[in-house]
Amino acid sequence: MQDTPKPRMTVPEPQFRPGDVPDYSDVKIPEAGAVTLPPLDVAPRQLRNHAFSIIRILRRDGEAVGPWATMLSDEELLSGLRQMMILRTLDARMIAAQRQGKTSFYVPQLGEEAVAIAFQRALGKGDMNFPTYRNAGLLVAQDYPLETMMNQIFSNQKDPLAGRQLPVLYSARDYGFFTVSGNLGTQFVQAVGWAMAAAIDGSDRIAAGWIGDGSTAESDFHSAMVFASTYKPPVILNIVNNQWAISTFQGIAKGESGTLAARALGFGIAALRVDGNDFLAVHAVAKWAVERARQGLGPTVLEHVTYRAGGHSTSDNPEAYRPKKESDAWPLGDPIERLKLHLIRRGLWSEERHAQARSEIRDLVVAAQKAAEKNGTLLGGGAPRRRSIFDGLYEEMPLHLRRQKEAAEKWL
Amino acid sequence: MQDTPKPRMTVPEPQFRPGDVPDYSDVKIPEAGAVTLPPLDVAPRQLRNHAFSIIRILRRDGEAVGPWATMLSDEELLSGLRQMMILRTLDARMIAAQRQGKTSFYVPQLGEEAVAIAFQRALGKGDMNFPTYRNAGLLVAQDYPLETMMNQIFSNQKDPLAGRQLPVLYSARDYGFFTVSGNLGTQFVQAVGWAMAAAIDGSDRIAAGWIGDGSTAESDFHSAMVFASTYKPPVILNIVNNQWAISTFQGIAKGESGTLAARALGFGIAALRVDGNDFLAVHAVAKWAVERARQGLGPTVLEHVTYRAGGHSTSDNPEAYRPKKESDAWPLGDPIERLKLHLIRRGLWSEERHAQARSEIRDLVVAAQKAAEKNGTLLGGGAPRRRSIFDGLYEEMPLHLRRQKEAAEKWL
Amino acid sequence: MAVMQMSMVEAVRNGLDVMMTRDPRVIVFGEDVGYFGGVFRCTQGLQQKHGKLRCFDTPISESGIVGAAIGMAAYGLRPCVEIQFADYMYPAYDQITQEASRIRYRSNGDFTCPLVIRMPTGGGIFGGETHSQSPEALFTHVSGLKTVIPSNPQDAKGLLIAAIEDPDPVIVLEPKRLYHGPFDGHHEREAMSWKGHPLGEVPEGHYHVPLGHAAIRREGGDLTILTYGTMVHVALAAVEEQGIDAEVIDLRSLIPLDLETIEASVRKTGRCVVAHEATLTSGFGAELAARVQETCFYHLEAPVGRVAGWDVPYPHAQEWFYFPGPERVGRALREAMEA
Amino acid sequence: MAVMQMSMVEAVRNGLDVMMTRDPRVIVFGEDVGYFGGVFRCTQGLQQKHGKLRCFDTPISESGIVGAAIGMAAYGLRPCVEIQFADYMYPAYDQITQEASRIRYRSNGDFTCPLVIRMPTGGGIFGGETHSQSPEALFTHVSGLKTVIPSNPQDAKGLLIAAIEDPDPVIVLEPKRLYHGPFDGHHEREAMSWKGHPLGEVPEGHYHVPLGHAAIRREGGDLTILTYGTMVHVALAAVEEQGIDAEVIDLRSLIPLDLETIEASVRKTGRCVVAHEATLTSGFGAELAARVQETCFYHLEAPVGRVAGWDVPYPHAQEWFYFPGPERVGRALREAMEA
Ligand SMILES: Cc1ncc(C[n+]2csc(CCOP(=O)(O)OP(=O)(O)O)c2C)c(N)n1
Ligand SMILES: Cc1ncc(C[n+]2csc(CCOP(=O)(O)OP(=O)(O)O)c2C)c(N)n1
Ligand SMILES: [Mg+2]
Ligand SMILES: [Mg+2]
Repeated sequence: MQDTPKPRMTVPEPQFRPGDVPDYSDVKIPEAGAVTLPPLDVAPRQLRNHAFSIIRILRRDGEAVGPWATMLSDEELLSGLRQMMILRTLDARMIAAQRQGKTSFYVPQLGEEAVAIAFQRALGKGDMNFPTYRNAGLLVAQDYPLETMMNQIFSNQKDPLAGRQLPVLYSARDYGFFTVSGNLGTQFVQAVGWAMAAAIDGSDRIAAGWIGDGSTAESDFHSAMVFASTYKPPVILNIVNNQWAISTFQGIAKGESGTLAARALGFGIAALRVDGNDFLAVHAVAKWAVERARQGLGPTVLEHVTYRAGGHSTSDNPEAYRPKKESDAWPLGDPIERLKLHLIRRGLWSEERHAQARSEIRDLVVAAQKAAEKNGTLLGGGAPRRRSIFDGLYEEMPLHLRRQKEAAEKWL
Repeated sequence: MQDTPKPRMTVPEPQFRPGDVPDYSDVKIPEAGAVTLPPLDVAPRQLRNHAFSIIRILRRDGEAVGPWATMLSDEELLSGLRQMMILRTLDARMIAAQRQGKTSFYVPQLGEEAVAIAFQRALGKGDMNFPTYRNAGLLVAQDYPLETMMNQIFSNQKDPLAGRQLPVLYSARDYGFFTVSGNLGTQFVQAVGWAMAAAIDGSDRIAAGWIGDGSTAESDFHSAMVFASTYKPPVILNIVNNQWAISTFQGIAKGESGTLAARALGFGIAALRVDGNDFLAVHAVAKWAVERARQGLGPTVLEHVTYRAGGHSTSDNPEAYRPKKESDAWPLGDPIERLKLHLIRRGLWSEERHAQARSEIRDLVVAAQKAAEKNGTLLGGGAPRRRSIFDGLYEEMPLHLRRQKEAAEKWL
Repeated sequence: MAVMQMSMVEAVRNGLDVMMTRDPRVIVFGEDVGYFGGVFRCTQGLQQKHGKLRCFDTPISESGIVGAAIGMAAYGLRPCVEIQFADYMYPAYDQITQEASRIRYRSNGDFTCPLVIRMPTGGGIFGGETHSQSPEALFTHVSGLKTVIPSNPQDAKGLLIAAIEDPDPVIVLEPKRLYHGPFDGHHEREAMSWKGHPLGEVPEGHYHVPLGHAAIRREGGDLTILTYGTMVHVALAAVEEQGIDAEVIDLRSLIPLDLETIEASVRKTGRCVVAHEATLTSGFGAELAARVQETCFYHLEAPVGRVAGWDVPYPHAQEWFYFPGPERVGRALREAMEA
Repeated sequence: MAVMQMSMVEAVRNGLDVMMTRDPRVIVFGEDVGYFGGVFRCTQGLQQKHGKLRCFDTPISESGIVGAAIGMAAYGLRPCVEIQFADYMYPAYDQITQEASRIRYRSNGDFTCPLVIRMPTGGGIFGGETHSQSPEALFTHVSGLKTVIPSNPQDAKGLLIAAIEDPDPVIVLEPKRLYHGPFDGHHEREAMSWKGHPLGEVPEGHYHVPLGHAAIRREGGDLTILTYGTMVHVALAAVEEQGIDAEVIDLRSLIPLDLETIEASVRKTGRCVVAHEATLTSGFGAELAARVQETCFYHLEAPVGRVAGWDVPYPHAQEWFYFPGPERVGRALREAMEA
């Protein structure tokens, strides 16, 4: 076995492994402003360039350039920056809280903050996201109460999900945030179904699906593409390509040629790639896609090119499979730093105000955490009522479950 | 509900329904000879034209033209014609046999004979097909005994599958024909796995997967694309686009833009479309793809554009959902007629020889059927031993099954 | 309410029509269900009557069908989808069992999933291993699902309407061998039609057969038969043939299960046989037998017997050897009586 | 054969290594199993030692993993794949149950499918509803599959090797809560390690624990406990705490099932309790209870009791209320004794 000179299959490998010095200087990143802005009713097949390039607005010097550079007001940009900072702070605190045994698990979005926060600004009231576990930015972008998020993370007695769900698998209908599944990919086609329902209902609402690069390999990615391609409902399908699944780089998910966006293009679906660390660019393409969907011009797939700078979750140690400094070497930079630079350049922000905002935000998050901890933590007492595990599985409890609940009460 | 002027989703409809006069004169079929022959090590992304066009060799007048026109010897062409005629005759007889109650079910390949028969000629001993129920041509192309096929169809005592399987779900390892599944799509990724195994084993064998246009919507189509894209094993993935699933036209599977081959191209996999009713063209692209796989140059997706001229199966009545004469209007013609014309033009064949061959073949098939019927038919007696249903589920029968077998024997 | 003679296909179709007419949120889709009206014709005419956005064809993607339906249910519609054969539900099993069943629970009621999945089930039509399966136990093990299975047109419509109006996901298994007539397992006899059968009389309008209520098809004092779907008719035939005064309970709804009716009957008769077409091991009959012996142990004069499909794939040619017909049920009844 | 102290993770890894070394046909793949060595580290070092074509990472596609493995098995290799958590096997359920299980049967032996699918199972690690499931009953209902579940390092390796050498597809469920030590359900106590546990002594080379043979973990005369996986340790603890002279049977293999050992024990003790972590309804315990009452009815002095997970998704925060710990098992034992 294995005695042929060159095996007729390949197992893709990332360029760098622990111990290597990562160097992405050979990676060609398109210049900011270089990709055209197509008309809303563009024929998907004409987006070939958009599915292979990267739409970018923010130049290295912080200037916003090109045809996509428009749209957000100063207030929105400032609030976006602030929300990204809040999310980053929340992440850091919750990772610490997990280490302290206050919860079992946490998933950070370090380095990817712009994606969900900029995207959400393009949606309207009544629209619905079908998020993954790494899309908390969709809530933070709407100033969802941090304390409530933490109540869920701590599985305490004020946890809106009654302790049932793994931390970060939030649900917030009023915020257009569908209950997050622990199973990868499933929600992608559900988003398509929700959008079909909006169309059937004659409303002008739209749905947004979310999936990770690694999870595009799952079957439901395909169902979503097939249904979106056939019925063309008002849905935006977001692929967050943060380069890594858990320990596997995107070459394992994608093969070593093409792009994930190109897969959608193969289905005749409009597909664009965007610099996911460029707040302005994410928002611009989101707005474009939202407008298409709103007007009934069909689905859009957005591939957000970003980098997962943290561990996959608190259960993960990325240094076991990639160079420690890889995230610094990553050519698209830090989304917070980039927006900050842009705002400073425009005279809307300064290093001082940034430092001040950072400490304010720290206080805000700490205060929320204190409040949440008063309601209890996973192992620190104050958990939701145990017998409640029988409630709300069905609207009406069937007899066999009523009997189990009675039996269980012997242990309370 | 539904009170908006224009709904934001669409449900694709075929151009013609029962009662309409089908007219495909507006469909643009590329001219024979028009598509280039790329080098074996072509980069998949350069096949854009090949994934959207149709490779054709046989001109309307029977002339073989263009860069793909080569390769098959006169004997092979004659034997291919003969095998297509055998398959068509077999189909007709078996449909009749089903009507006579000799079996429960049959699936014809009317109009698609060229696809499997021309393809199989490009494979070698030791290669493996993962066929669907509509690929009997792979067996006929190897002169697999017709009587054995019929024994399976009749579920009689010489049925190699012991009566267990639905008719036409053959299995023939020695003929490189994997056991056919009644569940759509599943075998497509199995073919990729088999090819990976060949590569791991260091052999030079290759695998060929088969799927229908409708079934490309199934999840396993995606798994096959993903695994083929990542590992690039020696596999050929055949999509037989015969325009119809059961009652749904290909727009329901595919949406109304692009091609099925383009889906593979989105995965960075080499993809070509071929005129599935052009025996020479199917063989030429098959040979090209086989050679790539053999040499370790990666997987190829072939979309065979053809038309299902018969019913989906003996359980189907296509007149309920498409015009009766649609198959006549179909622009790619009849594969047998086209090869016949080519052979006549080349002086290798004549109308007289054709008529004679037809009657010889009829006799051959009738003789095989007589022999098979001697072994029994589904309802006519001679079924396989009933108690054998317990055998061969596991190599060794577990105790719980042994007990069931004993209990069952009370009914024998 | 006016009553009409209907086959089970007609009853299903009529139930869908009644609900689509009453409630604009009810949407019907699946493979071949739109223009053509379904391979078993259960949706015939619905697209023509209710429009292409209310009844339509889908790509051949069972996971897509159920996944999309979950999204629609979350939106507020009431999707009622068809899986062409129960044997083809497996690609959708993830969406059914890990998603639909848990949307309400995991979101603590923030979202719900009122969704119906219809699928033809069971054998008896020479369908071989991929057109004959009875996968009910694969649903009953999953918390959060409801599973029903009618044995006649009246129940088929009434259960379907109850399922569509249910706030939670419901699997409706339709025994395909009963679509056109009752079937007692005597395959050698001429096929029967629903015409003239009292349960083929179907009220025309809107009515429910509430989920979780079994029907006693025959009262009896000597033995209780727990069964459902096609096997109800087989059991009734076996009882007559054996001349045993058995009580035949048609469960109709597996989850929720009518424990009270079951227990009352077994406590009365002291003997119990469970019958289904699905393979024996880990079939729903195991759950029934386990429960009955748990709650009625001191009333039992014999072990709870099980008669079921053998533990092999449904064979094509030996279908009638596989099917637990009236002889096999009869033998189980005699064994239970003689024990 | 030399013996080493191993955790269950080490035993699994060692079993894979032994087989990859002996048999070039053995191939290991799955999500994160290659370079990184698996999220539970069961495949650590195998890629380095056996090369990238023998142990590699896959895309996140469980159906692809199993589908490709079926093709490889048909080719003649012996794929042994990992599904990262049993909760994630659902996308592969179609390939497992409709394909792998039936390749031999439907082709009448023309093709076979010697394939092993390993998956961490069960709760106890605060994994919530999607990292805690015990889906064994969803496999035992499927004809053509074998399903095993070790309760200790020695069996983990021995069963794994037997599974890899088996000519048919085998599901190996590895109780993740036992990976690093035995666990008797007393979560409030300090976690134990396999060090010092007699079943943590693992022969270094090649050996089998044959499929279909239960192990009696404790002999006893008063009652039989049928259990497997993590619950074996819970049952042993409960027995000690209750001071009942119970016989504790670790089934190890669910299909094939060691009916003879089960029946001999129940006939001896006259009482039986079945314990598993999976939800109660239609769990494998139903099959056990149904069989025991069928074959041992006249020896039973009390109904066969079942103690199992409640019929709800595995809740995150209330995990220990959900888990059938020694108290709940103890109560079931007392009830069975007092009945
Ligand atoms: C069906 C399923 N398979 C496997 C897993 C385990 N798992 C959780 S996250 C993850 C990696 C996902 O990577 P990606 O989609 O890139 O998302 P990211 O974490 O990078 O945001 C894996 C394999 C799962 N949750 N569900
Ligand atoms: C998983 C699954 N879903 C549905 C079916 C029912 N079915 C059998 S054939 C068929 C149509 C397939 O169409 P296509 O793939 O185009 O193949 P063709 O029959 O045209 O060759 C359908 C829906 C099935 N066999 N398996
Ligand atoms: Mg990722
Ligand atoms: Mg087709």
